[in-house]
Amino acid sequence: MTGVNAAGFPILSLLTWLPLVGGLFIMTVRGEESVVASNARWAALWTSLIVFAISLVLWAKFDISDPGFQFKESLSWMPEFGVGYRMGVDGISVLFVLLSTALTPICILASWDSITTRVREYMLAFLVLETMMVGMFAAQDFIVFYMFFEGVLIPMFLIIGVWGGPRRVYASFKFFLYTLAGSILMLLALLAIWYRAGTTDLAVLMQTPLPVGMQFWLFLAFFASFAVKVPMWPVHTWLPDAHVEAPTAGSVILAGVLLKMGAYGFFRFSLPMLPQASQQFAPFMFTLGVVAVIYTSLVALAQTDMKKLIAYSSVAHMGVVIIGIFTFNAQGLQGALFQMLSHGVVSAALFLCVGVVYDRIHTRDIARYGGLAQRMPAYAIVFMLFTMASVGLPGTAGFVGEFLVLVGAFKVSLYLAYLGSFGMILGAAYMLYLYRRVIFGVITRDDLRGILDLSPREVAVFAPLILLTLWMGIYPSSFTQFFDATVHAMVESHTAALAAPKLAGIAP
Amino acid sequence: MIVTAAFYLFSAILLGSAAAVVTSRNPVHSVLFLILAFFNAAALFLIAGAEFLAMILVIVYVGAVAVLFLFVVMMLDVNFSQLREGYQRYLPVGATVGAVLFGELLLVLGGWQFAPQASALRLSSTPAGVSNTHALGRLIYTDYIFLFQIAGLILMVAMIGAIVLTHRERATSRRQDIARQNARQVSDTLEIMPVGFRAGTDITGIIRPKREPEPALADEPHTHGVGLPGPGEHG
Amino acid sequence: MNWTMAMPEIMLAVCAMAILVFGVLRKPDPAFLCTMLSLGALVLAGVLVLGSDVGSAYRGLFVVDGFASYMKLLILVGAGLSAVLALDYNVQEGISRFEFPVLILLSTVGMMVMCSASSLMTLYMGLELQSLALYVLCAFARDELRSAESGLKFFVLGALASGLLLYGISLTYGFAGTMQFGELFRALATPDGVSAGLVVGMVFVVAGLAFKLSAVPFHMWTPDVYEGAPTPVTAFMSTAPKVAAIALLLRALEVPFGHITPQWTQLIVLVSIASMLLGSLAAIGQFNIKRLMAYSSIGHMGYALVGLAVGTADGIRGVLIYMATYVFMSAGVFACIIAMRRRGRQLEKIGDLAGLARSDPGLALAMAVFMFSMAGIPPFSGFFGKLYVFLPAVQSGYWTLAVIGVLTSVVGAFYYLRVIKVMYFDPAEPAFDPRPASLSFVAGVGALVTTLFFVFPAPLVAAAQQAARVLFG
Amino acid sequence: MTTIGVGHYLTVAAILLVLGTFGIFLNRKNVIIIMMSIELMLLAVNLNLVAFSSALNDLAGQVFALFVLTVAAAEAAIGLAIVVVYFRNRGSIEVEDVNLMKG
Repeated sequence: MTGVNAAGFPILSLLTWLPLVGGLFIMTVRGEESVVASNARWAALWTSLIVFAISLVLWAKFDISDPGFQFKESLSWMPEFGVGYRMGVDGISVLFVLLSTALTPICILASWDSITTRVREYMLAFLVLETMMVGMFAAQDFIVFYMFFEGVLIPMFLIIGVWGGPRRVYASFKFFLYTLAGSILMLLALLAIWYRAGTTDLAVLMQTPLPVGMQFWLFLAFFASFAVKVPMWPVHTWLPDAHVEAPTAGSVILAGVLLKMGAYGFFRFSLPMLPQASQQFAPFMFTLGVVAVIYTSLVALAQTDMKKLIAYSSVAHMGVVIIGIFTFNAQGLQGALFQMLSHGVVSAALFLCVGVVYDRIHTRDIARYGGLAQRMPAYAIVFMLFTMASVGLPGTAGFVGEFLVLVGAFKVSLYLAYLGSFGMILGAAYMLYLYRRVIFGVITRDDLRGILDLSPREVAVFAPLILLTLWMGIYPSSFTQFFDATVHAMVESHTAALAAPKLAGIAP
Repeated sequence: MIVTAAFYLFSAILLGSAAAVVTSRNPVHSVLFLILAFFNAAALFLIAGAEFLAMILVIVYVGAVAVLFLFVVMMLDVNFSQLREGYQRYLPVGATVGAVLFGELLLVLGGWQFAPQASALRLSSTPAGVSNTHALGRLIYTDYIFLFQIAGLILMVAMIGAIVLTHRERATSRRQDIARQNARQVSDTLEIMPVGFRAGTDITGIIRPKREPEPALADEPHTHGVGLPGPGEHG
Repeated sequence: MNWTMAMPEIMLAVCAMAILVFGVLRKPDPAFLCTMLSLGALVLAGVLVLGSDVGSAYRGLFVVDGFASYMKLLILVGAGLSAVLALDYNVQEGISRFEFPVLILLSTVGMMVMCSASSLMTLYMGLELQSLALYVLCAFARDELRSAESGLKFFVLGALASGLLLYGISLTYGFAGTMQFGELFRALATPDGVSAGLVVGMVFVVAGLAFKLSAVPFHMWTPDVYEGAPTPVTAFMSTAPKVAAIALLLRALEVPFGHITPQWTQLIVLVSIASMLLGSLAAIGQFNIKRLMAYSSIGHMGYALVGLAVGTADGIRGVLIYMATYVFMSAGVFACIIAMRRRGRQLEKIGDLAGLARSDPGLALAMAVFMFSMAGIPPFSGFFGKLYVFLPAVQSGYWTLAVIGVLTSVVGAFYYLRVIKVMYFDPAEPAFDPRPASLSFVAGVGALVTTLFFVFPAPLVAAAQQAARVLFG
Repeated sequence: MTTIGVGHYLTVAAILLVLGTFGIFLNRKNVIIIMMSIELMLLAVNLNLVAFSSALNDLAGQVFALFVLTVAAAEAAIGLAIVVVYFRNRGSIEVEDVNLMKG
C-alpha cells in the first residue's frame, strides 16, 4: 500500500467502505421483526453519522490552494491493464463526497417511520448506496469509477422496486435499463481510452491528448452515459417515473446525489480529456440545456403530482448546470458546480417536504391540498424557504449558482444568457404556483383539518438543510473556495489545449 | 484389373444397401441392409489393405452392433408404418441438403492432394514384412496405449449406462443370494427321522424336507442386505 | 515414454472404477458414500494437476502445460460442485444411485483428456468419453419422460455432431497427413496457402465443437436438454463440459490451425455474434428458469468466444477468466434453482421465486448476486469477465464485437433483472422447503467467489495469463 | 478403367456420408433409423481413414479407425438404451411428437 495523503491514513477508503461494514453488521442482526427494524435503523444512523463526521475531517484538512488530487491512495489491483485502486479528491469532488455523506443520515432519518417493511434490507441498501456514491466521487481510476458508477444502480433499483409506489416495477426497470444502456457505452469509450493511454489513472489520462477524430466518438459515448444520468432532455423520461415511484428518501438521494453523477462525469471526463470535442459539441449541449430549462419548466407547470413537478424542476436545474459546464469559463464552471451543490441540498429538501405531507395524507396530488399554512405554519415556512431557494432568490443557495452560470453564459453568447434567464423565470412561475396551491387558500378537505405540523424528528431532518441553504446563499465563498483553484486550473488547461489544437490533435 | 472390378462391385452394393437403409419401409429390413453395407465396407477395407479392420468390422459390427439394433427393433413393439408419415414431407429438404453437401464435398475432394510434407509427417508407417494385424497390435499397445485405455473407459461408460438406464431389479425376479446359501445349515434342509425297523414309506409317509416358507413377494426388499435376516429364519 | 504425465486422469479413472466396484458390492446403494469418495477423488486429482510437470507424453498425443492445468482445475471445480448439488436432489427425486458420481467422474476424465489433447485422436476420444457419460446422466431420471426425452435429443444431436467432427478430422488427416497438433501446424505452414480440403475439415471440426459449446447455430438442443435433464446434471452440463469444449476449441484453433487464423476468425466472429444475439433475445420470452439459463449459457459462450475471435494472448486470457467466473456463477445459480422445492415438488417456473426475498433472504441475495453478475454489473465477477474479454477486442480493433456484446448485455440485463424483480418486488408465495446444507454450500461458495472476485483478481488473472501464453509458445 | 486410388475411396465415403445425412432428414420420426444413419456416417469416416491410411502408408489412420469403431459400438449401446428408456416412458419412439418441450 502506498497510501500518501494529508490525513496520514487512507481516509477516503475509510469513508467509502465504512458504510458497507455497517451494512454487513446490519445483516447479522437477528431477532423479532420490530427489534431488528429498530436496531437496523439505529445502526444505519450511527454508521452514516460517523461517516459524516469523518468526512468533516476531509473538509477541514483539504488544502484549497492545491488544484490537484489530494488524500491520494493507490493500490495495485489489475496491474496488467494499468488499472489500480486509486482514490483521491480534488476541489470538484470533495464537496460531493461531503454532500453524499451529509444526505445519507438525513435520508435514513427521513425514512425512520415511513418505512415499516423490510427495514433491515432498506437500511442495508442505503448504506451500500453510500459506499457506491462516495467511492464514485473519490475514484481516481477509470475502472474504479465505473465500478461504483454502475454499482449505484443495484441498491437504487432495489430501493425503487421494493419500497416504491404502485408502478415501481416499471419505474425501476426503466431507471436501470436507461442508465445501464448509457453507461455501458461509456464502458466502450473507457476501453478505447485505455487502449490509447495504456492506463486508467485519471491523473495521467487528463494529461494524455487524444486525437480529435477519436474525441468525437468518445464524447458521444460519454454523452450517452452522462446525459441519461443528468438527465438531459430528451433522455430524461426515466426521472419523473423514478421519482414518483421511489420512496421519499429514494427521491432525496436520487435528486441530491445521483443526478450529480452525470454532471460530475462531464466535469471529470468530457471537459479535461476531450477539450476539442467539448468545444465542438458546446452549441449542441447549449441547445439541449436551454431546451431542458424551458421545455421541462413548461411541462412542470402542467403537473398535478407534486413529486413529478419537482422532478421536472430537477431536469430544468440540471439543464442550467449543463449550460454552465460548457461555457468553459471560470464563472460558468463555478456556477455549475455551485448549482449542483445547491440543487443537491434544495431539491433533496423539496422532496422531503413532499414526503412530510405524503406521510400524513398519502397522496401527492396537488389538488388534494390547499391551506396548509393554517394548520402547519412551521412547515409552510420551511417549504417557502426551499421554494425560494429553488427559484433562485438572492440570499439562498439557488441564487449564487444560477447567477454565476448566467454570467458565464453571457460571456459566451447573449442569446444563451437570455434564454437561460427566461427558463429561470419560468422556474419561478411553477414553483410559486405549486407553493400557492399547496400552502395557501382555504382548507376544504376534512383530513387536512386534523393535519399535524412538523414533528421533532422532521425538524431535525430539515434543520441542517435550512442551515446549509442559507449558508450557501449568504456566504458562498466558503464553498466556492474549495473548487476555485481546480476550476481555474481546468479553464487554463482547456484554453491551452484549444490554443494548440493542431499539436494535440495531430498526435497520432 | 480384378481389384478395380471388385472395388466397383463392393462400392455399388455398399452404396445401394446404404440407400436402402435410409429408405426402406421396415426397420428390420433397414438393419439387414446395414449388415450388408458393413460386409461390403469390410471388403473395401480389405482392398485397401486393412485386413484387421475388415475382420473387426464384420465381427464387432455385424456380430454385436447390428444384432443389437435388430434386437431393439424387434423388442420395441412399434407401429412402424406411422413413422414413415413424414417421408414425403422431408424428401425435398433432405434431397437438397444432401445434394449440396455432396457437391461441396466433390469440389473439395476434386482438388485433393497431400500436403507437401505429408509423407515426412507419417506417424507410424507399416514396417516391412509384418502383417497388418501384427503391426496394428504393436502400435495399439505401445504408442496408442493411452487412447486404448480411454477406449476401454468409453466401453465401460457404455456398459454402466446401459445397465443404469435399462436394468430393473424386479421383486418377482429370483436372484441368487449367496449369503443365504452360505448360511444354510444341514438341519434347515435335512431332517433325520428315526425310522422304525421294517417301517416302509407306507408307514412314515413321504418325508419331505422341511419347507422353507416362501417370503411374500411384496415384502421382499429390492436388495438383500447382508445383515438382513434370511427369510428362512422367520419360520 | 513418460506415462506419469497423465497421472491425474489415470488416478481419477482408477478411483472411478474403485468406487464402481465398491458401489456394486456394497448394499444398500451407497450413493452418499460414493459421492463423498468421488469428491475426494476430484480433490486428489486437483492436487495432482497442481503438482504436474509440463511436457508431452504418449508420442505427442497428450500434452500437459499451464493451459491444460488451468482448464482442468476449473473442470474439477465444476464437477465437484455439481456432484455436491446432486447429493440431496437425487435422494429427493428417487434417483439416488451410486453410478451417478461414477459417471460424473468418468465424464470428468474425458474432459481432462480434452484439455490435454494434442492430437485430433485424443481430442475425439476425450470428447466421446465426456459426451457418452453425459448422455447417460441426462436420461438418469429414467422414469421421467422429460429426462428420457432430453437424453434422447442430446444423444441424437450429439452423435450427429461428433459424426461431423469426425469427418472433419478424417479430412484433415488425409490432407495434412498427420493428426498431431504440432505437426499439423508445421504441415499447414505452406507459403502457397492451404488446400480447400483442410479448411473444410477445420470447419467440420469447429462445427462439432461449437455443438458441444452450444454456440449458435448449433444450439438447438440446449434449451430442451437443459430443461429435461435432472437439475444437477444441467448444472454439470453448464459448467465443466463448457470449459472443456472451450479448452479444446482454443487449443485446436490456436495450435494446429494457427496459420489459417483469418479463415477461422471469421467463423468464430459470426458464431460469437449470433450466440450473443440469440442468447439475449430468445431468453426474454422464457418462463422456465432452466430454459432461461440455457439461453443465458448460449449468450455467455458468445461472450467468451469474443476473446477467441480476437485471437491474441490477451483475448485468450479473457476467455479463461470468463470461464472461471462463469463456472462459479453457473453452479451457484443451479444451487438456487435446486432449492426451489415446495412440499417435495421441484419447481422450475420463474414465477415460483416470487417473494423469495421475504421467505428466504439469504437465497434471494445469492440469486440476486448471480443475476447481477451474469448481467455484467460491477462489482461482481461477471463484469470483470466481460471486461477482460472486451478490452482485447477493442485493442485489436474488433469494435463490432465489442459494441454488439455491450448492447446485448443490456438486453440480457433485462431478463436477469426480471428474476430479481420476481424475487424482490412480487408478493410473497409460501416459503420453499428448508434447503439442504449441500445447496447452501454451493450457493455460498458461488456467491462469495462472485462477490469477492474484484478484491483479489490478481491470482486468477496471473494464472490465466500464464495459461494463455502457453498457446502462443 | 483406371486403377483404384484414394479419390475413389473418398468419393464412396462422401456419398455414404451424404446418404447418412439424407437419412436423418428423411426419417425425422424414427430414432432407430436415425441412429443407423449415424452409423453410416461413421462408416464413411472409417472408409476415409482407411483410404488415407493406406495412401499415406501410415497406420495411424487405421488405429484411429479402430477406436472409432469402438466408440461407435459404445455409442450404439447407449443410444439404444436411451431409446428403450424413452419407449418405456412414452410407448413410442417418434421423435417428432416431442411436445413436452418446445424446440
